[in-house]
Amino acid sequence: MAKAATKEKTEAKKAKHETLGLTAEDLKQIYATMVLSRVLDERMWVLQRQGKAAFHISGMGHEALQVAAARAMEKGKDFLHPYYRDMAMVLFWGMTPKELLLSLLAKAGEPASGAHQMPAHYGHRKLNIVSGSSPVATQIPQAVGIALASKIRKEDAVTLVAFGEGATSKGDFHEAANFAGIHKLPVVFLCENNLYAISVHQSKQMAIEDVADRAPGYGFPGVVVDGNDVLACYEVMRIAVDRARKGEGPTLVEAKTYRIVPHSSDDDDRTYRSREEVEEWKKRDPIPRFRAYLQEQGILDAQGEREIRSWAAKQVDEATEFAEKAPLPDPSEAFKNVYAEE
Amino acid sequence: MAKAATKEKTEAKKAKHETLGLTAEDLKQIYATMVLSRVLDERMWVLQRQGKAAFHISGMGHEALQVAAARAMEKGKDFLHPYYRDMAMVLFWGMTPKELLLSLLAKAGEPASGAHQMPAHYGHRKLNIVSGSSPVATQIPQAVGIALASKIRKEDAVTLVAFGEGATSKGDFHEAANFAGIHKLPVVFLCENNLYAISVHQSKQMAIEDVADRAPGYGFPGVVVDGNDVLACYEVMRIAVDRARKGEGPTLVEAKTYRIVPHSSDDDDRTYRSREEVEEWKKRDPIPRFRAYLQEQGILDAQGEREIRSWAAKQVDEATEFAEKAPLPDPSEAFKNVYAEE
Amino acid sequence: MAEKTVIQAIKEAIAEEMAREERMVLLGEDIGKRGGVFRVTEGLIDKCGEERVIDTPLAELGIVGIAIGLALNGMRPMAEIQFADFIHPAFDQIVSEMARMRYRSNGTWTCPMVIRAPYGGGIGGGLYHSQSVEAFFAHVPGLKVVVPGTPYDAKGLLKSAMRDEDPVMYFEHKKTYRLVKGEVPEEEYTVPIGEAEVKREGTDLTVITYGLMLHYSLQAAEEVAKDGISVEIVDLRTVLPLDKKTILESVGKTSKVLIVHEDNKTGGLGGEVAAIIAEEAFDSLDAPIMRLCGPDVPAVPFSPTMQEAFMPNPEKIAEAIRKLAAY
Amino acid sequence: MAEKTVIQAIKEAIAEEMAREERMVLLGEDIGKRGGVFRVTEGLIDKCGEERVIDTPLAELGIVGIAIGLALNGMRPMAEIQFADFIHPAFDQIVSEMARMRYRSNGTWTCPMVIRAPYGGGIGGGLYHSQSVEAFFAHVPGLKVVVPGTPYDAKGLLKSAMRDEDPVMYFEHKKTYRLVKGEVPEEEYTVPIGEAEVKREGTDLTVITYGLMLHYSLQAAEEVAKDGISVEIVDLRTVLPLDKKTILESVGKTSKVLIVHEDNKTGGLGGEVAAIIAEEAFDSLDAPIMRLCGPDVPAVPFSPTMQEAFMPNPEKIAEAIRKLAAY
Ligand SMILES: Cc1ncc(C[n+]2csc(CCOP(=O)(O)OP(=O)(O)O)c2C)c(N)n1
Ligand SMILES: Cc1ncc(C[n+]2csc(CCOP(=O)(O)OP(=O)(O)O)c2C)c(N)n1
Ligand SMILES: [Mg+2]
Ligand SMILES: [Mg+2]
Repeated sequence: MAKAATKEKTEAKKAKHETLGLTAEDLKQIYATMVLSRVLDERMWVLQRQGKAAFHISGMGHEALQVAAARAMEKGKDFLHPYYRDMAMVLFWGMTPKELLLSLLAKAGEPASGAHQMPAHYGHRKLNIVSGSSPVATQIPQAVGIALASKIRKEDAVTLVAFGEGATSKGDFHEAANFAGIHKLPVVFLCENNLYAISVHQSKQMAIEDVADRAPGYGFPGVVVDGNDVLACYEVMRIAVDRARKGEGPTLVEAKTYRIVPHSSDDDDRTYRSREEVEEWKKRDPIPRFRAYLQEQGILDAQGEREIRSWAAKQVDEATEFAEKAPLPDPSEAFKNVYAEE
Repeated sequence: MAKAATKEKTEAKKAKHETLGLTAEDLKQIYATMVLSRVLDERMWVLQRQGKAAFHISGMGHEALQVAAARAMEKGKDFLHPYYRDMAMVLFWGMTPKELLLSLLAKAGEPASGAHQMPAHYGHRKLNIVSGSSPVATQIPQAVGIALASKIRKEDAVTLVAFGEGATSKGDFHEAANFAGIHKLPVVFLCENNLYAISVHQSKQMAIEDVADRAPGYGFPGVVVDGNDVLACYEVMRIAVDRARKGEGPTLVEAKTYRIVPHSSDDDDRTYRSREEVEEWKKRDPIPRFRAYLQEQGILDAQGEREIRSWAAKQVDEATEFAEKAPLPDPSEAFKNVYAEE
Repeated sequence: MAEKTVIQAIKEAIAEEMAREERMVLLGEDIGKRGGVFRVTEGLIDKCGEERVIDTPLAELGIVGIAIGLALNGMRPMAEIQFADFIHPAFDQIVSEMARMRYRSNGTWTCPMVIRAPYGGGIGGGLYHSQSVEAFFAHVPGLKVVVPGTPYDAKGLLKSAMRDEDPVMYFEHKKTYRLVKGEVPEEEYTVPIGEAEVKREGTDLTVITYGLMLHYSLQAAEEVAKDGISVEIVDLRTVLPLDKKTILESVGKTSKVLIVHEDNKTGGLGGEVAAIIAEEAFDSLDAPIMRLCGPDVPAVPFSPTMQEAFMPNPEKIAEAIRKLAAY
Repeated sequence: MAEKTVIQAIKEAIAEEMAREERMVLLGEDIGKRGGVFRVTEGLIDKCGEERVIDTPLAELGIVGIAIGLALNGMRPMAEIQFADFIHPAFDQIVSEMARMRYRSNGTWTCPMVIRAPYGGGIGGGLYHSQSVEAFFAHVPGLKVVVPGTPYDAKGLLKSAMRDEDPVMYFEHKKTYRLVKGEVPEEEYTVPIGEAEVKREGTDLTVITYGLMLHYSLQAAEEVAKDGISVEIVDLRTVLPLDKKTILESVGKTSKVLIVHEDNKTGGLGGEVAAIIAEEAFDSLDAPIMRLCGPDVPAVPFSPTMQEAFMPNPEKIAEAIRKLAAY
């Protein structure tokens, strides 16, 4: 008893990130990626408004959970099957602003699809980031299959699949989760619950508060986490990834968050949500929130913040210039890669 | 306190069926339908083995829950969207052995489909029994739509949809249950869990013990009941139907049962389940079990049993003769009813 | 008569039918407050209420399955699929269930309902917001499949679809929404399902087409007219059932046929149309039946250079016409 | 060489490939202990283990989606769909995902995998156990679609399918399973995907067909040979991509074509084949291109009288041949 109490006390003195085994350097990298993603995202909106990009779909507001999730995985070994909001996630895994801006501007050399697909349809063979499509939720059974292959070959790779709460209404989610549960597959289901599927509020998508409550029906745990709290997200993701890696099966992680911008550059969110609601959520923006923690912990001072900001700006500026200059794909590319070249 | 105790005592003296508001006559009708279904089912196996019927798929073992469910609904007002095992259910709702044998023998005038479909693809317009198909689980969203129509028109009809536990693996189940939960629709989901989807044991279909555990994920109750106990089934179905009728939303009723015969006349169940297991379940056959209750309650004596048996045999004999003599459909029927006749 | 766009015509048709027929119910993603991502159902939720304009979860199988149930129980549902590309999850409910309900129940249960979906490329939609899907459904007996090209036809056919006793697939080309304008009468009218229309008379050859390609073909016809080539243009409007009579009459008149569609060539509608002509008007033919279609690649690529390479356009059509005329 | 049935040939192909290629994994309903409802995978679970022969839940979308994932992560999955009629829930995963993976990722991610499904009528399967589905998939660039008719082709094509770098749909006609016998070599061989074969030489007219109808057409050809009509029979074997060369050569030789398939006529494969001929061999043609196909009703009815009315058979084919020969 006495011992336990002592231990608790020692732990209590430790900062949250220390109990999670994260160093100050780790935190800075996480923070920098969140900032980079935000700056890049803002640039993309600008390029879209300037008419240089046909379409943009944004991850703004989702950065904390995305970077936390990416950080909890093992790059080079694990698999990511992300969805269109996951820019911060793929950035953390090694996709570059240049690559992402090539994609935004539909330029040749864009690694996900050679500009066949819209931007934000991530994919990167070398980084084990699986090619995504537009039809919502289709990636979920595929991720389960990827995890099954790892299990069959007795490799300890974990697969992370991300999707919005809207995607959980689809049969794809159900059939995938069910199978993963049966075979205790090394997969983590990450639901980025931002309350809306385009304009449809959660209350019209499901009769429950927490998507995580569906997990018991598939025989594995479901966890709810504040998606705007990067360390909380890292903590639950770590546990989920460890479980998966140890062969204990899947976890459904539901990260509650909000997109602080319209669904996409084609959307006008004023038709379906109040400005007050949006403003309320902007106050919970994960980036300032994490910055406050870093400052409090003495990890980031004003100088450090300036450095990160200017590093991000520089990267994005250079990438913009690069991507704007890059050529569009040759029209003949439209006719390739239908089948393996003989 | 004293009062409550007295009331309880009075209740305790009542027989189970009395507490459920069922009379001796009700029970006899229920029992007679179970017997009729069994006798008819046995005849169908014989006709199939004689080469007179191309195919038979049986409800043997499921009779209790089916008749109980049908009894809990209101004929003529409510809707049934059954599946291929539900012979006892549709018999109780008014389909006749003649009709069902016409269907078995693919004869003209078969009311479900005019012999376009295989037998056991129930349907009867006048009885509000909706036309079923072979693709498993497709009826579930349709039943939800039927219930939605009732709700929109402010009618208090309830829709009952039945399916095996295998069907719950499909997206159709998920999308339907989710929608029904959101709109609190007057629908009862009846899962006849007989442990197998053809040869696939429940343990390879889901990682959980009870399908009913999925209901909370859709925001409505799930109830497990012994599917071979007709009164227990009636009780939970009654509650579910009342809830639905009062506008309180759906219920998922999971009735645990077993098919004591192969999946269909094309199946050989010896490849995937032990004879011991089958024998074990035959001991729990709902028909002798209910008979024992009726005898215990003095509702059915040997004479009464004989009467019911000979009534059933007579009905089935007459229907067999009738159906055997009936003509096959005219070949030209193959070309009708593709579109409304102009 | 007023000039209206295709999208206005569709909006009017829906609004008028919702007012006329109280059994009508709309279901789809974002069709409520948002008024649909293309604003086709704008304002209807306020006018008709949440019970008749239902914002569904993101679940196309469910949308169609539930709509079938509504139809079985006496309502007249119209389901919107946000983009035709996303209709595939509902394929089973459409093909196995909706299309066969009448047949499988020997006419006792029926599915009078409409599924609407915006389709087609040339709008920067990329692989998954550009697909033409009509050929899949034109192979399904029990369905009717409508692909209007003009505002007049869009309104008249949608009204017919909503009043039909059988299920109708209604595909509207996104690029025509605001691009194509035309006269739409104020007074009530319908356009019958199953009737093609000669949209331009001509004598040298027939172009058979529908949807956006109708307009590109009309432009191409004007272009080649300068070279003295007289093109007749048949707008199919309905692709199931096909209007053989109008097709064969035109072929009888011109003896040469070019079929134009945006959908992938192989297995597309053009095959069926060509087969009908090769079977039933063989003796009238003076030249090979030619097809100008989307190429056999999975879908319209996103990048403008590749999209351009994919899409048939007036220039490509004019070139094909010249080639055929010279045969 | 030994005489084998189609089903034996398929069983052998799978068993041999499972032994040869350890990346191969089978998924499907009842394929484990039950050995599949048609016993195609009988004994394999014992030989290869539960990890490579996976009894799935009843969920076709999931089966295909998971198989795609296996393929993405280096395995060679083969999914069995119990009946082709039940493939529709997986339509989206097949059309939007599997078929496009290579194209959409610019060749970086691929789906080498096979989906097998027994199809076809004439076996008392009724509306939902008789469907021909090949035309839906023959309209999907990125897929290969194989429909073998003989034991030799069944084995050789299945082996090619399993070794292909692209996704292959493999449809086997249930009625041929035990009905059709033929020589199958003991030694290893494959039949290339994309090559049709002239199964009978003739000079008066060409019948183009595949699957069960190949055999009915061969019977019909024997029948009409008695009247001195010499029929050439082209077995397509692969319906996507079509082997234009073999088709056009035969038409060049005989100048008359009858296309026979069991699938519904409208929108079926026959349309595409006719269109190719009408476009590329027009000058060789001496007669209308005729089609004898399943009628345009939703599916094969259950009752034997109506099934008979639906199915093309040797008599109906012989009659069509005589009509064409007399043209
Ligand atoms: C199958 C399918 N149906 C509809 C769409 C159109 N659509 C794109 S995103 C979206 C909403 C997705 O919501 P959610 O899953 O919650 O993700 P979020 O955008 O909120 O992050 C819809 C309806 C689609 N892409 N795919
Ligand atoms: C979509 C679909 N896939 C496969 C089948 C073949 N099939 C018919 S019944 C069945 C098993 C159904 O199991 P369950 O739902 O548990 O019902 P039960 O037969 O046990 O009553 C299967 C796989 C089918 N009819 N439909
Ligand atoms: Mg969302
Ligand atoms: Mg079962």
